[in-house]
Amino acid sequence: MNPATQSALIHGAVYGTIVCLAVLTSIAMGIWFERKFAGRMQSRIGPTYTGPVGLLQPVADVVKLLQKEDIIPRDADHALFNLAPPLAAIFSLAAAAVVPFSAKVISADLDVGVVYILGVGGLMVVPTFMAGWSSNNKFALLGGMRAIAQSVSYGVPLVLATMVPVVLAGSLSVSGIVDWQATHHWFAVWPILPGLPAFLLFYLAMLAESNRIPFDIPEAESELVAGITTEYTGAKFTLFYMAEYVHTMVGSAVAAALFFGGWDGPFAPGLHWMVLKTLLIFVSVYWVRWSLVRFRSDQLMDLCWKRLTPLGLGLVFLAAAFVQYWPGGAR
Amino acid sequence: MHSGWLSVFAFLVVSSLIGFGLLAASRVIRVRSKSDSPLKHRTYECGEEPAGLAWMQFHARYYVVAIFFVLFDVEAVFLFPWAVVLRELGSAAFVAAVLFVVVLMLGWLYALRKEALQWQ
Amino acid sequence: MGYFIDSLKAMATTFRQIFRKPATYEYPEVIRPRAERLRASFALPDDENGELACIACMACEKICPSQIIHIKSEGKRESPVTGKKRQYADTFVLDLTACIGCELCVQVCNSNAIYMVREQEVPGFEREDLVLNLERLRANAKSKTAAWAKGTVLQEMQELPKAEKKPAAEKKPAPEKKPAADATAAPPGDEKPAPEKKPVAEKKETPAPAAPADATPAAAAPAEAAPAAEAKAAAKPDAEAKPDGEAKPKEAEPAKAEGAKSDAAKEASA
Amino acid sequence: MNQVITVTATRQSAVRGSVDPHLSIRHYDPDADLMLLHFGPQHPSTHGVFRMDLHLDGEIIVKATPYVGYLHRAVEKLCEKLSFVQQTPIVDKNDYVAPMTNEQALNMAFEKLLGVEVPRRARWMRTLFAELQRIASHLLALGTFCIDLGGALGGGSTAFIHTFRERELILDLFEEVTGARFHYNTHTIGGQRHDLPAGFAAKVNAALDIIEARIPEYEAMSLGNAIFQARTKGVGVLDGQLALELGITGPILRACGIDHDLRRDAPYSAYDELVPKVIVRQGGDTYARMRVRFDETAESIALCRKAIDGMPEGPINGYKPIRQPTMAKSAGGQVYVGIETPRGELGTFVIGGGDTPTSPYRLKIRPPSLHALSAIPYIMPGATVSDAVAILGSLDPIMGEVDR
Repeated sequence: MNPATQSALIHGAVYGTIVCLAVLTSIAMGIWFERKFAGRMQSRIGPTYTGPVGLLQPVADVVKLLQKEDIIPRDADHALFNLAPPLAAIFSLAAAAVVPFSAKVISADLDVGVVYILGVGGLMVVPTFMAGWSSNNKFALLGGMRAIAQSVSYGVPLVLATMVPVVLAGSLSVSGIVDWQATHHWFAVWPILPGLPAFLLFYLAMLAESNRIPFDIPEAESELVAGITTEYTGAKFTLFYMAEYVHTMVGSAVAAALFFGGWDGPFAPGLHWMVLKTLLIFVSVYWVRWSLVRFRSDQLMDLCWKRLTPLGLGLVFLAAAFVQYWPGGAR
Repeated sequence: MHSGWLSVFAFLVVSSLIGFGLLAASRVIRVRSKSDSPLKHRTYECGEEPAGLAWMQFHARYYVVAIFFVLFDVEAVFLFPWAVVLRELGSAAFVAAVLFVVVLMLGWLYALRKEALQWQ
Repeated sequence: MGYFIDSLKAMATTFRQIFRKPATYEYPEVIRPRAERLRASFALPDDENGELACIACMACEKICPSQIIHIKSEGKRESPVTGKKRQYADTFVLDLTACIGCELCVQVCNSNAIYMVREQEVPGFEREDLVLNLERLRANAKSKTAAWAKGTVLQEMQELPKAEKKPAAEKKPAPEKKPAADATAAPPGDEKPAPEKKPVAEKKETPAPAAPADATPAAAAPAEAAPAAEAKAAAKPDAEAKPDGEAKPKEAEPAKAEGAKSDAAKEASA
Repeated sequence: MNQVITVTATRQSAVRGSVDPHLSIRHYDPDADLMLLHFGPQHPSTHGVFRMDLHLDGEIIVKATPYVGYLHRAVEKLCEKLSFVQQTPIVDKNDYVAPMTNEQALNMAFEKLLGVEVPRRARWMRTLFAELQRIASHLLALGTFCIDLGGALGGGSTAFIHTFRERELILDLFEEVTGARFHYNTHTIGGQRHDLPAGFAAKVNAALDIIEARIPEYEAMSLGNAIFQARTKGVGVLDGQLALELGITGPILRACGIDHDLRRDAPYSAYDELVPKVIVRQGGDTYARMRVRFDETAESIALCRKAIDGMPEGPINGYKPIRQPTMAKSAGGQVYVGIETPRGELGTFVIGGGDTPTSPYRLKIRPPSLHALSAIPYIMPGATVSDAVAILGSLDPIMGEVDR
């Protein structure tokens, strides 16, 4: 093992630990905030008992869930059933590896970071369907099938939306894109025509990817009881639950990096700006979540294929045209 | 060049530690039932006796869409390298890509007219 | 596009809620104001002599639709306070776990010996914790706020004006009804409880728009009731005279607030 | 309403045109390839303990079979054993979302049987309560419907809690009058047990003002929202003729474009003086049903205002106050009384007499929800599982009164 390999491994492990723990901690706080926020939106108070103003509620949740008995249905495929939850957690965290939290804090500065993010994000459907199929439960099966239906729908708009910053910055590396924005302008701000719609497109696809309302079709608890997690208890359910939040958080971070200039911002260190932007997007996901009803899976398909896909392609070429023909756009 | 991927590998190891670590933690602290009822391990189907297994032929109604998905993802694979080097290649590359996508979108339009993108 | 705009509208609606006061209470710490008539649990009060008011007439046991009241009495015996012979409820068991809160036991109690209280029982860990026996029911009467309804109050409220009544039963409601009526509204300026005037007093409570719509029913209702009452009053003036004198000053106030509801007052004044 | 309805036993569904619900699933699926999914009784959106057996082809429902009876409590039999005056709190629990309507229907039937005249004030109070109850029930229907569409962890639950919050205002009003929030036992044979407290009119008007002001918010959260409309329009279309054959009444029938409302067509209580505007919509789909309920809420608010402002004076009871269980005796005869509850025609059929004159010989309750559920085999096929939830929610069944 040569020193370069060693240092890369250590770098990845150290920053990986930091990033993972930071993501999990901020999710714990995010869950607390979401519950308070949702409570206020619904004229309720939200959690108050656990700790000051209910701050320890997520901790209580996790401890409670971990204590639960582990029940595996008799008819289930035990191997797949047990493997799916940790896989979901790993895949949802994996995308955070290439997200630059500041100019320095990045676990792995891949030069094809965007492709990596898309690939890992697309992998999420594997544990989801694994869980749905292995539970041998009809609701879970329907959920798993819906998950695939959903992933073939939002996939293309997601790819096209991410392509817009790639075209504009001319780089596939996430930190490269952020660098370009830091020296020029944020893509959500300028060029206004492809930039902002591309962000919205990305946002919608991100909602779909992390199974958030209005696209929480695979788990649709009013229709499919709990969807893919119907048969899961205790720690395994916790992992799915966590994966969902991690996915949203990492998705928000990616959106902040790709469209809102990542760590770029005045007056404060880059890390602060990145965290602030990520949290704002994260919160907005919950704002949307507690305001809307969900689509049906065929409607999502319709929406993605008939409206968002052509829109995404159009945006990519608008961006390309901007790069090509706008005076100063190519620099 | 490869160092990034090594870091990703290390990151994945860390994240799987978290994933499996939670499972291990729960093994330690979770409750174990003293009496085991066979009902507990029955598949949930709204409290009724399940009508057969869920492992059955399932009519997934979106395979045409799935094929389209593959098609468009391949298209994206082509477009990503184009997007990175667009600046260097100039208008010719732009026009070529536009033509490529126009042809693709003609197919999309055909599918749309044939209602292949409908949930069947 | 429609999706987008409508979603923003929905989000604006939810956002507006954030600045509103929460509609919920943190229950054990904050208890919302309880309605005056709220019926939550039961109590057996003492009478004016400090004895249990219940005379074990079994009316409540008979009417209870879910048959949760069980009374046992060992017959009549002399009261240690007054020396008169009366009947006592020696055991009184009310199974709150099966109670449907219909208030019929209160409704039928002629001696106002059972009423409902506004505070719930503390939840228990066993079913027996919610079976109220005589001690707990009497303790409730001391520790908990009584609801408004009492047997005679309800009965009198429901009585038709023309139905004949026993003066003895009539005497009681008056003092009990007073705090109830006072608590919600005690408007100044006593009207004489003449039947024609009462609707006018009622109108104060229902604000201005009530006036035109009110006029016809107000005229119609007493028109039906008054002749009968008058005729009766004329027929047996002696029988009516006595309760009349007692009831009049006490009932003047509630009658005003509750309007034609207090038929006794109407009859008395007629 | 003068048209003659011919009931055909096996009527092809006019809507989906494909499935005859009376044929066995074998007819459509001889190889049993379809997935049989038990939907309920323990399911988040079956509105209680209701079960449908769905035969699914992928996600599409081929045949739906409803099963009722999980909440059977033998109310009718119980009523044959209890005396007349004891039954009001028992039937309270039938339609547990609009309990007062049960009391009203039952007591109106008894009054007709015993020949008791209800004083005018009591009739107006009954009308006021019925309309308040209608607002509360429709608000809850809208809220639970949003939960069905949007999930208990999403916008649906927000809409639900908003409507629930305003429903509480109405329950507060009932609490003011009767002392109970839900199972009131305030109607009695001949009128009401509780008179309105002082200052009640102002409280009613204040609560109605709040609800009226929030109606645009519900609109934005639910019916006015494009996603909501996409989920509901054209889903679960019920043909008006079929609805008549199935005996469906109330908002579901009115959503099919059939102008039928007992409040106007066969006035009872004070509806001869307070004539409601009947809301009718075409389409018969899920959206139309919810829209009818939504518009009826606004109409009921107006009606409540009229009722409370014009509340006449007088006695509240035309019969003896309850003093003992055996006070009411019927010599015999049979009566049927139907009233328009938030869910449709709630009928009570009583035969008096028999061995015990103090209780009915037979009592039959005709719940509107049971008839609404009978539409399921006709309107479910062709819909997806997601739609099934929406359709069921739009029928607004209350299992308490279905199973009794």
